[in-house]
Amino acid sequence: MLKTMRDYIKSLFLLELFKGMKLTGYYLFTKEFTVQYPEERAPMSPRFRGLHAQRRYENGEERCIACKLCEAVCPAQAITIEAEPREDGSRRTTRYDIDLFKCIFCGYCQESCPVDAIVETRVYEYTRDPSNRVIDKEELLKIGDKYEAQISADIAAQAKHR
Amino acid sequence: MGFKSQPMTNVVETPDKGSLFTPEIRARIDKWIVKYPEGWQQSAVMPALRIVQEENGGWLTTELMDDVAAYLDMPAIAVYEVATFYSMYELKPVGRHKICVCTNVSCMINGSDGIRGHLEKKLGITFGQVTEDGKFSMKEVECLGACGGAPMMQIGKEYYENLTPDEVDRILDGLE
Amino acid sequence: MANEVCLRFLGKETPWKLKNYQSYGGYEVLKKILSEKTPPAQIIEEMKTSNLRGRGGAGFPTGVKWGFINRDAPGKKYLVCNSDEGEPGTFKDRDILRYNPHQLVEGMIIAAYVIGANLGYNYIRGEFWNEYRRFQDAIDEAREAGLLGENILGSGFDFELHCHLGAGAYVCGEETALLESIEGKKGQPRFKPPFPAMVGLYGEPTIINNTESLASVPVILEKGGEWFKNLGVENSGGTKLFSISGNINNPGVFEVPMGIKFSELLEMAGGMKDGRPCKAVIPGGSSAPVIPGARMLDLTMDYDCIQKAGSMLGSGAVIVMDDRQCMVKVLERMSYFYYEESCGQCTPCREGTGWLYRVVSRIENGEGRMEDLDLLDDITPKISGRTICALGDAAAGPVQGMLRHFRDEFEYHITHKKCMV
Amino acid sequence: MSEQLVTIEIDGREVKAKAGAMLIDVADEAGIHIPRFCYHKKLSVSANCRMCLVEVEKVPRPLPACATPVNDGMKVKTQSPLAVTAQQGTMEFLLINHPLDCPICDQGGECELQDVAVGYGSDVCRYVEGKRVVADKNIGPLVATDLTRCIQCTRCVRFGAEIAGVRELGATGRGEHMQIGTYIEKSVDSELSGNIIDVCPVGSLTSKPFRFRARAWELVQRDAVAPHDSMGSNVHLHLRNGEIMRVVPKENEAVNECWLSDRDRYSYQGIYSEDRLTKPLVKKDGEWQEVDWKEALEAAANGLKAAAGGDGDQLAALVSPNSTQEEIWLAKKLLQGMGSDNIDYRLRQGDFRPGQPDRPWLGMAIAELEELDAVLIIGANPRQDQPLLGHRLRKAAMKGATITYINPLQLVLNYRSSQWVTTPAGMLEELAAVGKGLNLRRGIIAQTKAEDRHKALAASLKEAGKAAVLLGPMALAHPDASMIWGLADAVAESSGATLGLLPEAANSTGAGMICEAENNGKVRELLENPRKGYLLCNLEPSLDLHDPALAGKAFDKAEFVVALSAFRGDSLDAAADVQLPLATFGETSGTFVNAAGDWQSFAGAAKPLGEARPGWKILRVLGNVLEISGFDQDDCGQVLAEIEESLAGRKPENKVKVDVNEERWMPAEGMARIGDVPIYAADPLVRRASALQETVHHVEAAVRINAETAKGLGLEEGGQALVSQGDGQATLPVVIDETVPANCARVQSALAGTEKLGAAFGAVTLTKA
Repeated sequence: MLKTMRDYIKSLFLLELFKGMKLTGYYLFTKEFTVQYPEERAPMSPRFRGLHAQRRYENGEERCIACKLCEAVCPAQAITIEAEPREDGSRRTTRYDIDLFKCIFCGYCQESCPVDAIVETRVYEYTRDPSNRVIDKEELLKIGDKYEAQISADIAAQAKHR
Repeated sequence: MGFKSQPMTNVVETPDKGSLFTPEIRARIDKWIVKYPEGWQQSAVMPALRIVQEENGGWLTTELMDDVAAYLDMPAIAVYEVATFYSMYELKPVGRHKICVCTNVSCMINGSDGIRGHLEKKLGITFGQVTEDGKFSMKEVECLGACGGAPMMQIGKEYYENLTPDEVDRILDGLE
Repeated sequence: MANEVCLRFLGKETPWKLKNYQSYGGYEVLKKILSEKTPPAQIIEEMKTSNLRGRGGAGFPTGVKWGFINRDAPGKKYLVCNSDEGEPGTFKDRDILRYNPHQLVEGMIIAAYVIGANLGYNYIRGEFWNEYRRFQDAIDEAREAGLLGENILGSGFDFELHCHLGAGAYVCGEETALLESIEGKKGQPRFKPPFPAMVGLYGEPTIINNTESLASVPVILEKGGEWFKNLGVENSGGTKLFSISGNINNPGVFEVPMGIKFSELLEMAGGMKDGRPCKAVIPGGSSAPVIPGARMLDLTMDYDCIQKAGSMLGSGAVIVMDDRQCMVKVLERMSYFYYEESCGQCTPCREGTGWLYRVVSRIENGEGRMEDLDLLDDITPKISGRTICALGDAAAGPVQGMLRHFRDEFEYHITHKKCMV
Repeated sequence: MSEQLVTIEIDGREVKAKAGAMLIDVADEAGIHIPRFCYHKKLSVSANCRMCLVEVEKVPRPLPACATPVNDGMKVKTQSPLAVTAQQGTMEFLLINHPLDCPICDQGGECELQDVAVGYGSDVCRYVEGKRVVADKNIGPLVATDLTRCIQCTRCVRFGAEIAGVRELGATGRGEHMQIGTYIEKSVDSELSGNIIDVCPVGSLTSKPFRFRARAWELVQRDAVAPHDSMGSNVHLHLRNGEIMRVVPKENEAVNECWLSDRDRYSYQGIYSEDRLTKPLVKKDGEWQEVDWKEALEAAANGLKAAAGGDGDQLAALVSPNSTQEEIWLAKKLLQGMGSDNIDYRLRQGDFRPGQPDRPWLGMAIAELEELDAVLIIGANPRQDQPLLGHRLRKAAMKGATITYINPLQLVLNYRSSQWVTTPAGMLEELAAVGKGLNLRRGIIAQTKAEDRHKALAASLKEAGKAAVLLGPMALAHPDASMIWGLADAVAESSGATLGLLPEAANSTGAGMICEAENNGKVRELLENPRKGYLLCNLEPSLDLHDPALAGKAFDKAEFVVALSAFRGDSLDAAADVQLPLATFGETSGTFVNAAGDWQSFAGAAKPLGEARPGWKILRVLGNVLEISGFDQDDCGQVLAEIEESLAGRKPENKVKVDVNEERWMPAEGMARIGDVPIYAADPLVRRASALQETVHHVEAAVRINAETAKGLGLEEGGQALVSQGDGQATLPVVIDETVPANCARVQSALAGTEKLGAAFGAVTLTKA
């Protein structure tokens, strides 16, 4: 009986509506959340795991030493590596392919890499079609060269957590 | 590493031992070989290396070590092992007078550092080096068993004990 | 009571000449043994009675050692004398080789007779060239006189003795490394068992004794084991050659009875240089842990007493240091020695000696950290007792001793980055 | 050591062991693991790594299990605090100077140090000083070195001294500066050198051809039997994506123990050589054309049928003794189906006079070789021909056996032996003189004079507990092979020694059992009277036959030649009309019968390259195309079952029925050719193994003569000589070689440049070119 009365009064004075309007009013005057992508970008964590890249040392020497740990750890078996001694006798890959259709972007490859060669960058704007699903060593290095500043900053930022 | 107390003799004996070294050196080595049991001529590797080293101005070349190996019918590597193990074999040229300065405890607490410094200043070389005229070389050695006469040094085969800088000068000046 | 055994002819004219040595009564014991055909077992008994303990450092009773060899077993046997005196602080065997070589020859012939060896070697360190020459001359003289070679003095006993010269390796003072060295190999110790008395030089039974032990034999047999034993104290029979060096007025070799007070010995050596206080003493060669000077002055020089004080008598090499000596620097030098002289065979010694040296060196150079002292405490027991030969123990001992007694000095070095003295 | 059993306690478990056995062996047997680096069961104990320290009750310090003999009542604790701290301590010391380069180390993932470090290592390194670095030396094309990783266990040094019998590696320097190596820049040349890779517990010594090509965890392991010598070494193939990446030994105490010869280890490289035949080829109008299998098989079948023209005897098959039992069996069956018995495998034999054993073999188990007390070896170089059999003989020699060689060459051996070096013709005299020493009077024995050495050898063969007379490949290739058999048999019989053969190829013994030499064709006859059609299996005519000149002519005359081959080569291109791509070792399944008569089957592991197919399948389908019955096996096993049924338990045997008074074909006068086969030229596969061809054992064709002979002929080192043999000629460089007896020219077979020459052993003339 009492409940019926209360409900009656609530609906009579449009209390629920005002409650809702209050929230609307609040957001009407607070700062907007919506990001106007692509003109605007949401902030990203340095741990963001986007497109892969291979890095070089400052002297231009590629970092990857063909240890194949990333290949072994990859849960999606997306990485294929072939290696042999380079002319100077050092251990280098002759092939380093990542099948981006297989990749699940778990970041294990980056975790396992003893020389910080394979990394996942902040790049997420790319498309591949099924005929071009594999990203090879050359391309990976190019991405690495392009974003090196960002990559090294990200790695430095996380260094103490690793 | 015991190879079961067996000599490491080569299967094929060196055919022409007469062409190795001079007859005098061979005679000196042979005098040592006979001191050891039959088949154990490799025991003479240490005296042989010493004799060959003496005759070659105080150091051993790889070729000389090979010759010693051939003369004693040993694998060359076995001779290299011995030559690199013992500190008295020199594998780089040394001066005509090899000055071995003991820097071990007894000598050190009696001032071997001073002797070393004096020698370095006087000769312009330090341990492991040879003077330009090839007369002297310096070497740091471990205890030479003459701690009663500390500080001391050995030049060639002679011991010089109770050294002072003046004494060192006198000794060096007396050498050819 | 001094100079009664190995250096008994000290002061007499050229005792290294056979003629003189014989005129002082040398080779009489040998002649008696060979002519009477004294049963070897009887000689071994006499040696056991004398309580002569190996003078090389380990202190194993010589008589017992000789008893390990079955004289009548077929096959060759060898006798080897260890004159590869390399322990820093030790220079006693050099005096025997220089001043009393014939007594060593005589002792070796007797020992060879006891164990039935017909071939013996004296391994002399390569640097002792003049000592080697003198000993070689003694051998040649003895051979000439029919004391060596075939059918010695008509007794039917053959014994040939040769020198083998080392070439600079401390580790060859270890008996099995010494055997390897005679066999023409690197001087890397063999693991035991089998002991040299079973499989020794050239794979045959071999007895290895220190120069001083063998040189004592003729006197012991001349005057009796009981006499020798009574010279010393309980468990440490006879006299001993002590090589004293360091900051003292009159360093040298002194043959004194075992059990002599250190203070007496120090007095014989002329006391401390410049009257400085005695800060530390290494009582038995560099591998013996150090003992603070004040403590040392109360000790007597015998195996048991020194052992109780946490060190060892070793080869009887006493290094005395006064208060001007920095213990860190001393330890650095000693660690360097073991690092240089490790044969490289066993992992703990090969890697550990280098590690010890580098850590101590860092402290000496003012780059040490407090944790380094704990590190040293932790790694030394992992070296000692874990290697084939005793070099591992020898390398660890000084570090442990120094840290036990002079830790404050190390701490000072670390905190102040400079020396306390 | 007595055989007495003692009871000890390890970790609370009671274990029975032989008194005096080493603790580590006893623990291993009981399945209790004790970590170790320097200990290796086949090498002497050195006790230097200090990893196997364990606690023994009543002993204050930990003892190394590898050098502690067990005593009755001993109580051992491998996991007590004392033992574990000791082991952890050693581990820390080992790691302070070991580089942290596991990611680029080929041993990573299969490294003993890594494994033990997981169990005993600490997670923090307390050593902050610089690590030791060692400069590498190039020790040859087979073994790569990274000596900075070395933990000085000295296994490789001991392997060289004790197993390989050549001290090439040593530990120079002392203390921390002790380095394993050759000291000077020098290659390690032992024929067993690859085993140092296996004994090395870390990545200091790794396989050079395999370098950086795969990681241990990527590899799939399959078993196989090595395809070269008659040892039948058991191997593991390590495959990645169906490709053989490396070959390592599989332990088999009765055969290869835990070792492998370099030839067996590295020959896999040949599989992927550039001249591999990957598609069927048919010669059309003198041009080779790639065709599909159907066309090729039809061409082969039609060609053979046409060549036979109804007369089966016009067909002949030559099969390599490196072929599997199944291949040889089906080839034989195929020929029989076409009415021919002309099949033979004795490609490097020249003398086929009757009385030689039908099914020759070693005459004993392989392990028995090392128990021999006296051995007479005729015409063999086991170190080159069967390296691991050579190792067994070395073991016998080290135990005190007297080994005597009668050879036309002075061998470089790694044990003491007597070598009687003489001309090929003189070998018979030497052997006969031994017979004379045994008081034999038959045939040519009567004409010889036994000198003291012959008498002494005769006596030692007679008195030895176990003695053997062994013939080798050079004896079989000898123009008087049957006489050698006869004489050797006479010597063996009257001295009570075992007569045996050191067969050259992986399946020589098995091939003998199938081909039954006496009933079937004889290579020489089949080539001297050319047939119209030939089937060649797994061979190159100019390199794998006793008389390449003769073979060349025969194949030229033939109407049709079908070759099953894994590789293309000039001589095959010239001889054949159809080439069918054959799967190689590792790619095919089959069975080899080794020298000791052990049947060892293996399955195909690697993917056959291109369209290559296993030989048994090719022959089986060829049989179908030819419509011969009995070619409907579905797998290799069925073929094997058929062979076994047909042989009905027949065993190899060395039954000789030769009259030792036959005519001698090798002239006693004049220049004689010695045409032994170089170690890395023995078969088509090994000839293409690139790393092996870079070793010092690789040889180019040359005339090797001693200085005196050279002087007599006016030849000198580096000059050229014209070698004439029959109507074949070759111009080859002259090498002065004092291991060759006077009046002999060592012109090795199986080398490019010798194709035009005749028999491997026989009369030649040399002139200055």
